[in-house]
Order: sequence, then C-alpha cells, then structure tokens
Amino acid sequence: MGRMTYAEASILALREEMRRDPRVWALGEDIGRGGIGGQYKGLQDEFGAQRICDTPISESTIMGVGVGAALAGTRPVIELRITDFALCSTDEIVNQAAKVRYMLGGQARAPLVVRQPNGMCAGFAAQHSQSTEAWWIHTPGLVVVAPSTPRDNRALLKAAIRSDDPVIYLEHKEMWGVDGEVPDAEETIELGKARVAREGRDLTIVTWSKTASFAEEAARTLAGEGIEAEVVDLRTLYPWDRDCVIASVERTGRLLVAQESVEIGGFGAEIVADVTQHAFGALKAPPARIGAPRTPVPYSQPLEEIVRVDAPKIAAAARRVAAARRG
Amino acid sequence: MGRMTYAEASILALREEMRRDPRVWALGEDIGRGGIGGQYKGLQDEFGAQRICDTPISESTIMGVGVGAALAGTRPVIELRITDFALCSTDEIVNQAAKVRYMLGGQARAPLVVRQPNGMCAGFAAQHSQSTEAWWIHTPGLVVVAPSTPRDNRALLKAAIRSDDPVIYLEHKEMWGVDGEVPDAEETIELGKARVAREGRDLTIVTWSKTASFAEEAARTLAGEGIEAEVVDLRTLYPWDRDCVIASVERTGRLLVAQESVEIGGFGAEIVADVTQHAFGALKAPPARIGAPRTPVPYSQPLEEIVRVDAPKIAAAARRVAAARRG
Amino acid sequence: MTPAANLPEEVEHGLARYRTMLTIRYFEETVCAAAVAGRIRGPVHPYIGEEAIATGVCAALRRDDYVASTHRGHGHAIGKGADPAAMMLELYGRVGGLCGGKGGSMHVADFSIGMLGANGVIGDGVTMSLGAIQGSRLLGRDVVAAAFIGDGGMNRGPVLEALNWAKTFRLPVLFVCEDNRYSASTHSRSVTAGPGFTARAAGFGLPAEMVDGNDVIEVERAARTMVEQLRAGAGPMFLHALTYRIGGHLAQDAAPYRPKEELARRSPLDPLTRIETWLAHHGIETHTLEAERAAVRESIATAERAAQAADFPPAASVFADIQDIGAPQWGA
Amino acid sequence: MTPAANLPEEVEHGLARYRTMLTIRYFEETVCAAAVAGRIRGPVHPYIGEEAIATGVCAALRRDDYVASTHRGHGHAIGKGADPAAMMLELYGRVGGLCGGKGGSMHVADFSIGMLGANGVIGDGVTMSLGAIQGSRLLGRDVVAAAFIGDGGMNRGPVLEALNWAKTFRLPVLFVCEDNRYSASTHSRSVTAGPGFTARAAGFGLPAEMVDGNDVIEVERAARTMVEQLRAGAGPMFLHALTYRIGGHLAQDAAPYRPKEELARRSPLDPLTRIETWLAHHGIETHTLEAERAAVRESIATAERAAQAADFPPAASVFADIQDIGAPQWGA
Ligand SMILES: Cc1ncc(C[n+]2csc(CCOP(=O)(O)OP(=O)(O)O)c2C)c(N)n1
Ligand SMILES: Cc1ncc(C[n+]2csc(CCOP(=O)(O)OP(=O)(O)O)c2C)c(N)n1
Ligand SMILES: [Mg+2]
Ligand SMILES: [Mg+2]
Repeated sequence: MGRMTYAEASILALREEMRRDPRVWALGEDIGRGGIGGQYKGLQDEFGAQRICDTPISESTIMGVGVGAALAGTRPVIELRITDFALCSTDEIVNQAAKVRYMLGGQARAPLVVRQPNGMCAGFAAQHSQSTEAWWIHTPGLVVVAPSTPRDNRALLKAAIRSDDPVIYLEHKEMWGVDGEVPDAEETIELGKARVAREGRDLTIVTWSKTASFAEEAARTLAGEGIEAEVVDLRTLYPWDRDCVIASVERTGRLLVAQESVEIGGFGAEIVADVTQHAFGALKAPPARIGAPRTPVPYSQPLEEIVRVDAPKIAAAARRVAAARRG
Repeated sequence: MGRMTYAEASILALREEMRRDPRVWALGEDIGRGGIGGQYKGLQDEFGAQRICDTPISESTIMGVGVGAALAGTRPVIELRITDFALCSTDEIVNQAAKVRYMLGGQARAPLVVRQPNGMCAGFAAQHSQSTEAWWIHTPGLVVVAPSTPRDNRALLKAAIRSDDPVIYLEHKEMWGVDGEVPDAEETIELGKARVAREGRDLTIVTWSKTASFAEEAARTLAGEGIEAEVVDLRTLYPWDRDCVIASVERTGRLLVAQESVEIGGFGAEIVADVTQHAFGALKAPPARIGAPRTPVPYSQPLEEIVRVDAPKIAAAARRVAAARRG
Repeated sequence: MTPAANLPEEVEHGLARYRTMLTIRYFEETVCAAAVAGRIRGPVHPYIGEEAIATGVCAALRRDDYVASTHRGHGHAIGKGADPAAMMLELYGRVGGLCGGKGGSMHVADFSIGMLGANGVIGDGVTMSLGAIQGSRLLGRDVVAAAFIGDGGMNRGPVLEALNWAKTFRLPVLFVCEDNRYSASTHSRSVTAGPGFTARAAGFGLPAEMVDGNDVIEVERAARTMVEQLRAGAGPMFLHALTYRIGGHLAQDAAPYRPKEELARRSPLDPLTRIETWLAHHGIETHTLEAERAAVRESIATAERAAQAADFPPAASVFADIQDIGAPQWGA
Repeated sequence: MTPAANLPEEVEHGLARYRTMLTIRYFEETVCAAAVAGRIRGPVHPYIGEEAIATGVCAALRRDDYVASTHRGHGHAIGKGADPAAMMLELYGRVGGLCGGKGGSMHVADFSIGMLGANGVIGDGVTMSLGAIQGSRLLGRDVVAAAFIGDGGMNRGPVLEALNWAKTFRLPVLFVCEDNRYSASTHSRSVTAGPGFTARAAGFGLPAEMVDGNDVIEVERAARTMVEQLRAGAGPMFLHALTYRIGGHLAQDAAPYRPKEELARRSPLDPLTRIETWLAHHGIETHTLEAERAAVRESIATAERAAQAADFPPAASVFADIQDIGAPQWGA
C-alpha cells in the first residue's frame, strides 16, 4: 500500500494494462508529454509513439479512429481532454461506438474506453466546467464509470479497459492531484458495483465522483448533530447499483442524491424516479436531489461558488430530508 | 379554420414570420427543394436562396453559422434534418448557442431556432430514430419545444422564432403527413404552457410530441373501462409547465409519464423526480414512467414494434398506476 | 456461366467485373421495386449507375483488406464479396440477414470480408476506416482500406480531418470519392468550393487522381496502382471517380429536380453499357452477355423469394448484443 | 505620448502599432504574473511574441468589422480596440469586466467594436464569424470579418468546413492562421500534413499568402490588400502568418519541451524588437520609445490596481442573462 495521486493511479493502471495486453493503446491530443492532468506521464517513453499516440486537434477523427481500431481488434483508450470537447465527437460516441455492435447484429464489438475528464474546474468557466454523465446514462450501449479516489481510478480504469463494452470513463477535472492509498497488488473493481463509503441509519446519500468526498464530509458534520447518513458512492453510473441503493433506502427510508452537475434532467432524476417507483413504500419522506442550478458555470470565483455543490450544501439538503415527513 | 398537415403548418408559420420580419431566414442541407419532410416547400421561390439557404453537408458549420448570424442581429432557423445529425453539432449547440449570452455577460444574445426532427421513423434503424430531448432539457440556456399537432406546430414555431432565447425545436419525424385543423388567423402559443388534451380524475398522463396522440388513444380505451385519465401535452419541454402538472396530480393523485424515448435517464425521470419532491403528499401511488427500453432502435419491423411506446402499452401502464396503492 | 477456358486473362477479368456489376444493378433494381411497393421499409439508396467504382476498387483489394462505406452501401458490400442473399434477408429484416435484421440497408456489413459497414452518418465510415488501419498496424497486419465518400460528403469536417490524419500517420488508406454530382436534391457543385477534389486532397499532401468512374477497367487500373503503392508504404491516396446517380437519391425519389437534357446526356455513359461494349470489343458474343444477365437476374430473384419466405428475428434478439452489463429493460 | 505632429503618416502609424503591441505585451506579462501568483484564476493563454499579427490585421479593419478569436484572445481584443482596463477587470472576475466577470480570459468579447469573443473551443470562432457575416449581408451591412485560428486548429473539421463554406457563399472573411509552431506541448508540424496551409486553403479556392507574422508592417500591408479585395466582393482569403509563441502555452507553462537552440534562434525575431528597429530606422529616437513603454506600462499597472480594488459581481448576477423563460433554480 502506497500513496499516490489520482493521476498517478491512472498511469499505473494504464501501464499495467499496456504491459499485460499489447492490444491496448491510447490516443489523443498532446498526451505524449503527459496529458492535461499528467495522466499519461512517462508512458510514451516506455511504449513509444504508436501506442501513446499524439493526434491532430481533430476530435471527430480521434473518436472515429478509436471506434475503427476497436472494431479491428485493438483496445483503444481514447483521450478527449475534457468532457466539454467530447461534445465535438458526440456523433462518433453515440452513433457509432455505442451502437455498432447492435446494428451490425453482433458481428463486431467496440471494446474501447473514452476518457473525458468531467465536472467543474476552478476558474475554467462555461466551456470547460461541464458534466455530461446524464447524456451517456441515457445512451443505449454505453457503460459509464466515474472514479472518486486514486484507488478506484486505478482499479476501475483497469476494469474499463478489460470490458468488452464501450466505456465512458469520467475522471474528475479537479482531482488529478488528490492523493490516497493505493494497494501495491494489482486490483480491479467489478463494474456495476457501488461502494458504501459510510454506513448510517437515518438517510441514504447517493453520489459519485468528486462529490463523494463532499458527501462524506457532510456526513461527518451531520453525525455531530445526531444524523447518521449512509453514503453510497456509485462508482459505475450505468449500470448503477440499484440493489445496493434500494437496500440502503429500505433501511433508512430517506434518499438524497448529491451531484455536482445540473440538477434538472441530471442523473439524480433517474435515481430518484427509479427508487420512487421501486421502493415507494419504504420512503418516509420525499426523495430529494441536490445539484447545480440550470446555469452555465460562471468565471468569477464568488459566482462559481454559488453553483458549486459542496459539503455544506449537501449537509443542508440532508437536514431537510432527515426532518421531512411523508406528506 | 382549414385542414393542413404538420409540414404545411410549419411552412405557413415560417412564411408568416419571414414576411413579418426580414431578419428571419433558414439554413440547412437540401432545404431549397423542400427539405426532408417537405417542411420548406415553396419558400425558396418566395424568399430566394439567401433566406432559404441550401448549405454544404457541414453540420458543425451550419450550427456555428447560425449562432454567428444570430449574434449579428438576424433570427436564423437552423435545419439539422434529424436530431441524429444534431449529434454532429452538439458542441456548437451546447458550448456556443446555449451559453454565449451568459458567458459574454449579456452583451449579446443568440435568438435562433434549431429544428431537429426527433423520434423514431419506421424502418430507419439505430442512427435515424433517436430522441434527444433529455439532453437539451439538461443544458442551461436552452428552451425546448415539441409540437404534437399541426396547429401547435404552426403556433409554436412562430413563438419559437419570436423568442429571444435559443430554442431547440423538436418536430416529430413521423408526423409530417399528419393533418389537422389549423385556424386561418395568425396564432402563437406562449412557450412554457402545457395543454390539457383531455380531462380526467383518476390519473395524470404527462406526455409530449407524437406520444400525445397515443396517450389520448389510450385514455379513450381506459374510459371504456371506467378509468378517466387526464392527458397533459407539455408542448414546451423546458421550461415545462410544472404548475399545470402538479395541479393535475393534486387532483388525480397518480402520475404516469409517457414518452417515446429511452426511459432511463429520459425527461420523464425529471418529471417524476420533480413531482415526487413537490407533491409527495398528493400521491396515492408510486409515480410511473413508460418509455423505450435502453436499446438502440432495431431495423426489423417486429423488433421495432417491441421498443415503440404505443397506445396499448400506455394503457397497460396506466392500468397498473390506477390500480396501485400507496406502498 | 463459366466463360470458355481459352479466354485471355484480361477478358476473363472483364467478365468477372461485369458479373459483379450486374449483381449490383439487379440487386438495386429489385430492392428499389420492393421499397416502392412497401415490402422493404426505411431508406434505400440505390447505387445504380455507380457500379463500376465499387467493382473496380474492390477488385484491387485483398479479402482481408477493409472497405468503409456510406449510406449508399449495397454496391460496396457486393463488390467486396458479401452474399447478396444475406443482404436481401437483411433488407427484408429477416433471420439470416447480414446483421440479423437489426441494421437494414444503411448498415449492411460483413466483417468476415473486411466490409466495415454502410453507415447512416456521412463521413463516419471514413474516420472509422483510419482506425481499422491504425489498429491493424498495431497488430502487425499489412492490410489496406478503401474509404468511400460521396461528393457531398467531401464537405464534412470529419472527412477533411481524415485527409490530414491519414497523411500524418502515413496510413495505407485509399480515399475514393464517388462524385455522382448530387447530394440528395442539391447539385453538389453549388455548395462545393475550390478547383476540385484532387486539389483539395493535394492540399493535405495526398497524391490524387481523377478517373472516369463509369469505366470499370480504368477504375480498377487506377485503384490497383494506388493500392500497390499504399501497401508498399507510400501513405494514403485519393481517387476522384466521376460518375452519375442514374436513379433518385432514394428508391422512392423520382428526382424531378434533374434537367431532362442532363439525363439524356448521361444515359449512354451507363457503366454497364460501357463494360458490355468493352467485352464485345474483346470478342465476347451477345448471347454470352445475355446468359450472364439471365443468370444473375435469376439468382437475385431467388434471393428475394427466399427473403420474403424467411422468418423475422425472434423477439428476444431485440435485447441481444447491446452491452454485456446493464440490462436494457431496467426501469420498465 | 503624442508623437511630434510633423512625423510622416507612415511613421505615425508605425508608432501607433507599436503602442498597441506594447499594450498587448504588458497586458500579457501582467496577467501572466497575476496568474502565476494565483490572483487571476483559470487558464490564461499569453499572446506574447504574436503581437504583430493581431495588431497588423486589426489595423486593416473598420470599427464595425468583426473579429473572431481563439482561446489565445487578449491580443485580438486589444488589437480591435477593447479597453485593457475592462479586460483586466474581466480576468479578475470583477464588476465592470467586459463580460461582467462571467467569462474570464477565454471569453473576452466586446460587441460594441465587433469583437465576437475569445473562445474556449478551438475553431468555433471561425464558423461563428462566417455566420456574423452571412447575417450582416442579409441586413445589408458591408462589414468583413477576420477569423483567427492557430496552426493546431487548422486540423479541426469545422475550420476546414469553414474554408469551403466561406468560398461557396463568397463571404468577405479573412482567415488568419497564427502559426506559432505549437499546439500546447505538441510541435504542430508532427500532426499536420501537406505542403502548407496556403496550399490547403487554395485547395478550397481561397487566395492565400504567407507572411512574416512578426513584422507588423508586413502583416498590415498584406491584410489591407486582402481586406480591400474582400470588401470589394472578391470572396474569402487566407493569410498564413508565421510567428513563434515566446512564452508557454499557459501562463504557468515553462515549456520545458522546447529545444534551447530553438528559443535562442527565435529571440531576435521578437516582433517588438522588430518594430523598434523599424521605428529607429525611421528616425524615432530611443527616448521616445522609452517614453512610450513607460506610459503603456503605467496604464496597465493602473488597470491592474483598479481591478484588484474592484468589487466582485453581485450574487444575483449568477442567475442573470441565462434565458428569458425558465428559471435556473427550479428543482433546487
Ligand atoms: C452527417 C450527415 N448529414 C446529413 C445526412 C443526410 N444525407 C443522407 S445522404 C445525403 C446526401 C449525400 O450526398 P453525397 O455525399 O454526394 O452522397 P450520395 O448520396 O450522392 O451518394 C445527405 C445530406 C447524413 N446521413 N449524415
Ligand atoms: C475543440 C478543442 N479541442 C481541444 C482544445 C484544447 N486546446 C486548447 S489550446 C490547444 C492547442 C491549440 O493550438 P493552436 O491551434 O496552434 O493554438 P495556439 O495555442 O498555438 O495559439 C488545445 C489542444 C480546445 N480548446 N478545443
Ligand atoms: Mg453525391
Ligand atoms: Mg499554435
């Protein structure tokens, strides 16, 4: 067990997978010298420019090439820099990667990983601070993963690379430098399984990615007030671990989904709607969501803080949920 | 009052607006000879090739040009043929059209309409049968409209063109030939207001676009069984008419959202989650959704029928909602 | 119809190309009629008039080389060697179709012969073909790809990006622009700038040649030369094949927007007429050509009858081959 | 610093350009220091070393002409006439910023002078500039646009589409490629194919010229000639301006990936040195140049002090200017 950053953990994962499987390679803009978060540092030295491939600024083709290369039997890791630029290759993700297996009747598959760092990045403003998980959740054919710790980033990236399904892999833009314990031994995490980050009897907070740490922080604050929140970090957003969430809500009777992204039409809506439909009887209070207002992300710091979902905002929402009664 | 098709109603709307306001124009592939649904027929003859502008097959630029032209003081109607191809200009829609007003601090606006016919089209398979409304709902800055009748298509398109906000305008791919009554007199419909298509006391069916007609058909069937369903056709999907929906649910105590699009992560999740949060006490049964499975749209007819949400499926879901008890 | 054993190789090849072109032509005529009659659903984009391009280019490829196609993909599939009967089943949405009936006309594909699929999105086949090659290179395979694209598609960003990309990585990809003069009902020239596609390709460093795309012999000659060079490591090349879309954009499109004189001028240039003339010139007799036509026509008719008689796919297949984890009916 | 009234017009213009370039240089040096120190947040892409391009091109434009910029947009804004003090407020995220503090460095814009904005997405400014022109034409305005794009950005599909589009509609747009040799840490040449950007533009029918982008006099001359032609209806043109990014990609980037010899070779070519030499050659004395520098430096320092002292925007502004209907906090 050693400490390393979220970025280093992903380097480790990719290095391990590239050593294990010669079909694994990565492509994207400017990754040869390390990439936007340093998450490819040193890899080109070991694996060369063919397997850590610097590309032109051609997002459509980056993604199209990734799909073609997957169809031809390799396992590309496609780096899109940030999810905001993935909007330049939405067509190739949705119309090709996600569907090709289905529409070709299963004669081919696209085992690829699309890395597109997600979420807010302090001071990066409207075009560099988006979250897009809600879109990929809605898209048949895609698996969606969002690691919340260095350890998970190593183990989930490895699982994503080994998956035969196309995986949208959402690292968080602000987490590259966050460090944590990572086991020395190789490790993967089964896709589709959540992690109960903290147990509690009073309400269930479902969350993912960077917001998981805010939710844990909120839970610690709440514990001091006598409210015991259970925190479920989904890890995989599709398929999300409904069994785990519903079991928790059946115990606590209360649900809060905490997400960084825009609340309206966000992934939290799916969780609330699904849990409401399938565990209505267990609910002691209306299930709630806390997410960003439907606002582009502003540049100025105090404005940015307003739209950022942080631990105090989660704690406040959790207090309301804990206090609410069945209407 | 005369009868005309959904396509003709939209031609009428665009003609009226182009006559009224010289700043209104349309651009897109192959529209000079009428467009994919005949929805531009005859307009180039009247307004010329500058105002009904045939473009190269360059989706990114079509959308980018639309944004720039709106910023320069015109009111472009941007035709993207089908929503599936809008995936080729998602960046320009989301990163530019939706945000430009905000991130430039209000010094400019983008009053444009993006027409992108939505939904399934019989036999068109996975890349031509998608629904994308869930994405636009989630995107700050966008108004989203989905007309369900010829009359609404005329009145809502006019309202969309007059709106100073960017509007995603989702006609339905299978409706061009559907006809209905359209008043002779000019008419607009206020954006953000729903239409109660049918009144009923037993449950509320919230729906939009082509599915509204299936919901009405289902309601007629149910009426024969003694179940009176209220059908709310949202018309505008963002901002959706929450007051109307909640008032209805407060009367009926039961909610079913019926949508053609993939259920998981769809717009219906937002409605269910929102209504649950804000009218929990009024609910006599778990709110429910009926939508497509998370499946690319298959080509073969019997398979396509399986994933299509039609009147019998809505009726079946409504029966379950009507029979369910608060858990 | 095996030709007499003593034909010169050149003529034997010509006859083989003729057979391929006939197969495409009759396949298209048959499926267009079926589409107009409503037996085949969805959009069908006939390749009628353009047969020489797919036939000539694919003849220059190995079985394991790749082809990436467009929305107008039947010709490319047949050219690469796909079974017309399995294609017919696909267009009829039946069991045994190339894609199990789940793809239809815009997705005919056969990975066993490197046919990566028709594609409903203009240009995406092109970028995917680059990836197939880049991936294959990593696996140590010496395959090449032919990426077909329409004249209208030459204005899509991804296609233009692909020219730069292919040259940057020196990928053995032959871009083939099928210039049938139209993008749906738009005359492509009216929305296309510059001195021509060969100059456009040259602007990205690709050697480029223009050929008469209705002359299968010429197309094959040009394609062969280029494919040899690309397999030898010369980097990507560009073939601009001039042709004409004899039919409408879709089976149902009567194309009233086309000037009559244009059609009249075009008819004698039909690629089938051209190869028939060539074969006649090389000593093939009329009755041999007639016999070829009858044989192909009959095999396509048989394929259609079989498709009409075939079963639809089982209901369960709607949920197969989506993804390994994440059941599609969740939340239903 | 008004120059002596009796200077020849040419020299007076040279001095004015020098002042603009100094403004850009000192603005960038100041905001880079502030970014490194953490006073300014988010990405700052300095235009240091490229000042001659924005200055020369914008000098050839009218006030109501458009400029579409890139992520590296400060120079274009200043060149077009934006107030550096209001830009400074914007980068500090304060009230009075060009965008009310809501945009920051990557969105500096001033519509009152046709500056359509820096842009966080490479290439989108280019397509938007075409629309601004197409819209203006509809409104009967005879404006032109300059669309700036980096050497790396020349490989993005939308930019390539735009070349075709602009020529198709004969739009008076001057494409200006600022070739600073780098795309972030990548040497652009390593991912860029073809004989060069002028050939690439010519492939789409655009008259194209290459200039020394560090020579403001030459840039302005070339831009003026082209802008005159485009305003007269000649259709779009392409200017390939060679330059060098003296600093890093971002304020914080020390650019260790650049060979030392390259930097050494480049330093004497600094566009400010070049215009100083030119001015000296035209009789401007050293103390005049020094006075210019001091004055500009002082005005930028004043702007920074003012920005640091200014208020942050009121909380309510976070929900302003999103859309007219649909309250942002719904569901909260
Ligand atoms: C990205 C995209 N945009 C638009 C379309 C709709 N579309 C289908 S075919 C066609 C015309 C294509 O013209 P061309 O590339 O010349 O090919 P052709 O049909 O002539 O073979 C268009 C616009 C599409 N399928 N994909
Ligand atoms: C569509 C898109 N892709 C990637 C990026 C990330 N990015 C920002 S600047 C940059 C390099 C740009 O190089 P160039 O166009 O030469 O401009 P320069 O920075 O040299 O001025 C990249 C890749 C982006 N902003 N937008
Ligand atoms: Mg064509
Ligand atoms: Mg550069």
